[in-house]
Amino acid sequence: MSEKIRFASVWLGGCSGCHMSFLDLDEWLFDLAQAVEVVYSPVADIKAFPENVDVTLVEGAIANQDHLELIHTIRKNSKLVVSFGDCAVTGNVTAMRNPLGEADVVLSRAYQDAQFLNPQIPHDDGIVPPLTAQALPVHAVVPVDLYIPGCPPPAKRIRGVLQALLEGQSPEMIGREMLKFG
Amino acid sequence: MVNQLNRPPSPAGNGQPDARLLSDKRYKLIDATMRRYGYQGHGLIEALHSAQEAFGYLDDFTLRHIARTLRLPPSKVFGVATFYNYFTLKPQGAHTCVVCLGTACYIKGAREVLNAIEAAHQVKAGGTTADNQLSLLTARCFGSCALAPVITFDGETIGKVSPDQVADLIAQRLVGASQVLEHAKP
Amino acid sequence: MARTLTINDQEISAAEGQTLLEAARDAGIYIPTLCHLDGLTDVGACRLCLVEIVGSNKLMPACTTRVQEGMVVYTDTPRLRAYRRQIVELLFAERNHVCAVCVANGNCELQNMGIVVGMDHVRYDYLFPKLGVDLSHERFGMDHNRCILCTRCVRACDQIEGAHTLDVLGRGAHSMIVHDMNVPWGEATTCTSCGKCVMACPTGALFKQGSTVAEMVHNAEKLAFLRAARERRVWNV
Amino acid sequence: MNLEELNAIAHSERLAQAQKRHHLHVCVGTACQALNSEQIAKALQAALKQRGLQQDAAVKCVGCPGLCSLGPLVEVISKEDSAGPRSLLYQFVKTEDADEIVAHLGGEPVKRLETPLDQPFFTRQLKIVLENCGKVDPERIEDYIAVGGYQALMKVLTEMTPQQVIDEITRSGLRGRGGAGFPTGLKWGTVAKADPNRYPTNVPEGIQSRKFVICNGDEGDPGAFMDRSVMEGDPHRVLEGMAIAGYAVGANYGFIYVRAEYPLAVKRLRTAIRQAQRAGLLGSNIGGTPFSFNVEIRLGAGAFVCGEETALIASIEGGRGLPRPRPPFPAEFGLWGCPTLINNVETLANVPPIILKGADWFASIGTEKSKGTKVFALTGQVKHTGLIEVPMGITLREIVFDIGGGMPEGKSFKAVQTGGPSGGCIPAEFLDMPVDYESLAKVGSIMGSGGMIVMDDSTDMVEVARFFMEFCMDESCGKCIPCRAGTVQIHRLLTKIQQGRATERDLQTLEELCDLVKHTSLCGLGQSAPNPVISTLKYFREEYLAKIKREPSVSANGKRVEEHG
Repeated sequence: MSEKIRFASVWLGGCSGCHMSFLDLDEWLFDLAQAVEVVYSPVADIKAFPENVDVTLVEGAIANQDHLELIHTIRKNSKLVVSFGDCAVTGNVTAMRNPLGEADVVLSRAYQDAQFLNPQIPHDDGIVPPLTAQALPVHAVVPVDLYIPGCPPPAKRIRGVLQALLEGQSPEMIGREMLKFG
Repeated sequence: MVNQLNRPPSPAGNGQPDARLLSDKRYKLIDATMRRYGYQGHGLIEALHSAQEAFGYLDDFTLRHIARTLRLPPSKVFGVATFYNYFTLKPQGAHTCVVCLGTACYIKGAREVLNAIEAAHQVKAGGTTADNQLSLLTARCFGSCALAPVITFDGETIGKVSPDQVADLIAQRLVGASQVLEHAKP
Repeated sequence: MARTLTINDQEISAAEGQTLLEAARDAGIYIPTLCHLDGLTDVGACRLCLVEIVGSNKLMPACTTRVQEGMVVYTDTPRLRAYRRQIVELLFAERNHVCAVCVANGNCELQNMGIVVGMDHVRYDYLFPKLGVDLSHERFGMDHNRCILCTRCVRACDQIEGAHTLDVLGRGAHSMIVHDMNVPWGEATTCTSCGKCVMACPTGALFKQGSTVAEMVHNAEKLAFLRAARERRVWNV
Repeated sequence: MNLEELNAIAHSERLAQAQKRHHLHVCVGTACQALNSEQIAKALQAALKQRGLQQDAAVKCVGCPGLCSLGPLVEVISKEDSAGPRSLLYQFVKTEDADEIVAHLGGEPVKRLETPLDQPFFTRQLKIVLENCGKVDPERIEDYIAVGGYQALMKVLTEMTPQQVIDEITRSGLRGRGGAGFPTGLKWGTVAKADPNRYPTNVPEGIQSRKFVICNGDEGDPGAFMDRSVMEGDPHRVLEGMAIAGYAVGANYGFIYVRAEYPLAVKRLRTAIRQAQRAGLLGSNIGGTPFSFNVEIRLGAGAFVCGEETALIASIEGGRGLPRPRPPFPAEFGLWGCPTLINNVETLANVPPIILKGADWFASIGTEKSKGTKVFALTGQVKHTGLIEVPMGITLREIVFDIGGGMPEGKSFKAVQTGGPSGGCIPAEFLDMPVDYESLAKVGSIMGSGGMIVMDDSTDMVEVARFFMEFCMDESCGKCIPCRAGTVQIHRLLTKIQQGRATERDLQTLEELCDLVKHTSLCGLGQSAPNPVISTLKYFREEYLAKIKREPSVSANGKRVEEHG
């Protein structure tokens, strides 16, 4: 059991589409499960991000204080941090708020200006984490070891990366199959 | 062919020149400049210089007039007018203060001088005060580096200014200028 | 008169007056470009087609450099590859390019260039400028967020349509494509609505209204066809 | 006007001047004028009148004698007085001092105003380009003619073939003073040989020439005012140089492209052109020969990039100042598609003396590869700031410490910046290096147009780099991507470093970007924009490192994460 690769995936500022695409790996997920131990993931019910993780796939941009705290823990506890999908790699749709201005402008645009009924900005200390000034790609906050672009990355691309990692090699990120954004 | 080129094109639309062109004598100055270049496109920048000198800034109407007279596409005229720093499309205040941010001035504290003016007169570089009295601009170098840091107020060069006294210096000149105006009134 | 030169250690022959880009393409050698478009004059602005010429200490743009007898050219050295990737990254960081929601997704020269240069992420800070979208024209739209300032639209409008509706406003990082005197496109009186600018655009900055994500196809080759038809009476159909 | 007529004017002007025993030269360059020097000239005039000395002495408004930091300056040149022929220089003169100065003419100097003329600031200089600045009245052509003006033009028109002129310039070893140092004779030869029909041309109606001479007076470097002083102080010499160049390359039309920020230079050049035309020294059949040459002024409008040849041409043509790839070079395909010679103001001002005194004389000054003199605008943290002209090969130490008088009290030398936003910062270890094109390039700077800014130990070098990068970013035309977007990112990284938010990774990104912008930008602006960063990184790296955040990231197995991204 201790031979297995300790594998994590996290869902930050994104739509979970990358995780959906991950699930599109279908029966290969069984092969993966043979090789790795899932120590943290939105598809597993684990509360705290564990220590000594080998590989962490990070979906989504860094968009709020929770993400910010978690990403530093992830970096500290993971040997390999992988930016998983366009939001993690570029900020993508999550970062489309950035040109508008900082958090307060964005919130009032979304919850007041664009609402007809009962406009109000949701807030609940300790429950709704405050937004960061800008939504940022992961590598703008902590060093990242590998990037998997795509919105979402096709299952084939995810498999290409993971398979190489399982074999102890660094995946070749070249060509349309592996690199196309969007 | 040559003759035709050296004549300004006839006015657009109903064939009547715009009333503003006839009533405002300053257009005569701009037209004289354009005539000097045979109403050809290479006179564009000189024409813009004339227009800015005459009006203090370049408005849409004037740019269109220049474009038509020099037979240039409007977008090209607009592109040229916005490429060069010297031209402005916004009306300026009654008085203009320019702070030199050239290297010699910069290392002798021009940034602090600018900050002091911005703070004291409530205006950002490139802008005009709310009462339209003072436009604050920056320049890349007047070539008066020996007097660094240098500002100009309505064309008058003032050298070796300090952040402490510069705001007062300008305030005095603003007051002085308005008193002269008061005086001139009948 | 033919010229003989070597590109990437391959001996090729080219016609006098041909550019390195033309000669290379005739010989089946790919050189990346963004601001070049067949049918328009070259401006040498995007710097992606820079090549190394033995004996010259400067990198030269293939699109504006003419072939010379005995020239020894390298188009794909590690140094050039590194520079090209940096340039493409600079473009992605400069404005708000979101492939996932773009009409040109899958048909975009910038997106493709990302793949060509092997860009898996952008090392520079994204600038996230606040830029507008002009939907005032009844058939077309312009999204400045996706513009890379290649000026292909400006040249197509001037050189092929002859309307010169488009030009560039301001300078440096503040440059923007403008219609007439910076009016909304729909109010630009010089515009003939011919759509050549849309054909010329390498990205999703200029698009046909009503097209949604990944639906946009540009037909840029139509411009070279038009030019050949008009100037040489040749119909390449 | 022919040679005899020219000589007659020179003779009668000299005669008239010789009748005065005292000449009072008042500097009316931009810096002194800003300190009311024109009023001082009027006050001196009034004082002479009051004392009935108009026959004896004359007041002359002259260009900049150089020592701007002591302005307003008045020089009193006396043919004979109690002490024999002598010159006196008065500093910080005020209008109130006029009467006292006049009262002391021929007698004891006004001690409280006197500054020695034998101080190193003057004695270590060698004036060729500036020889008339501070001596002739820039608004009177006769004054220029009296000191030998337009003799060189007459000489080439009557005694030399165009090829002989080019050969003379080539042999002199003169190189372009605008920055890059391209051999001037070679450039002239290329334009002379260029076929004006090789490329399609598009010359506007009314301009009768198929080749052009452009004088580049778009002195855009902040901290540089050499060309301004020459245009203000000795405008006819610029015109004469242009006409000689026109004759040599076969051009009949010239443009002077001047910054709109230099109104005084524009005014004096306009006056000079009018005078030269009236005197028949510009226009048709100059000196009774078949050669015709006209000059027109074009105003810049605030774009640093227009100092670049092809951008300057685009601007004269009435367009946005965008550079284009070279080749073809302007020498073959320039203004309106015609072969065009572009020389900087200082380069052209060197031409008349080379013609008159010969290539050998010029080539005897300077170093093996850099001949003649160079004008510098010495500014920053030195005692004497102003305009200086020194022989090539002089050391930086001599310039800063002898001519400049060293640092102000209590400060110590840190670096000298040459070449403006395109140049680099040179540290103390190279103070004994000779100033010439090759040596400056070797230490990562450039000669540039001649700005020289001295920095003391309190100067923050990262901030200096950031200042120049902000300049280049604002001045980038936006045409090519590396310069347009690269300068923005470099500036951003430098700001990040200044704010203590940068990591070592950022420093690496910065260095890669500088390399990119330097080697892939379209024109000289972009290609040289990273120089201030590269040179400060090279010589003052510890200042960068001191501001860098140590990366805190530690991987799970306890090893520091070194390589990421």
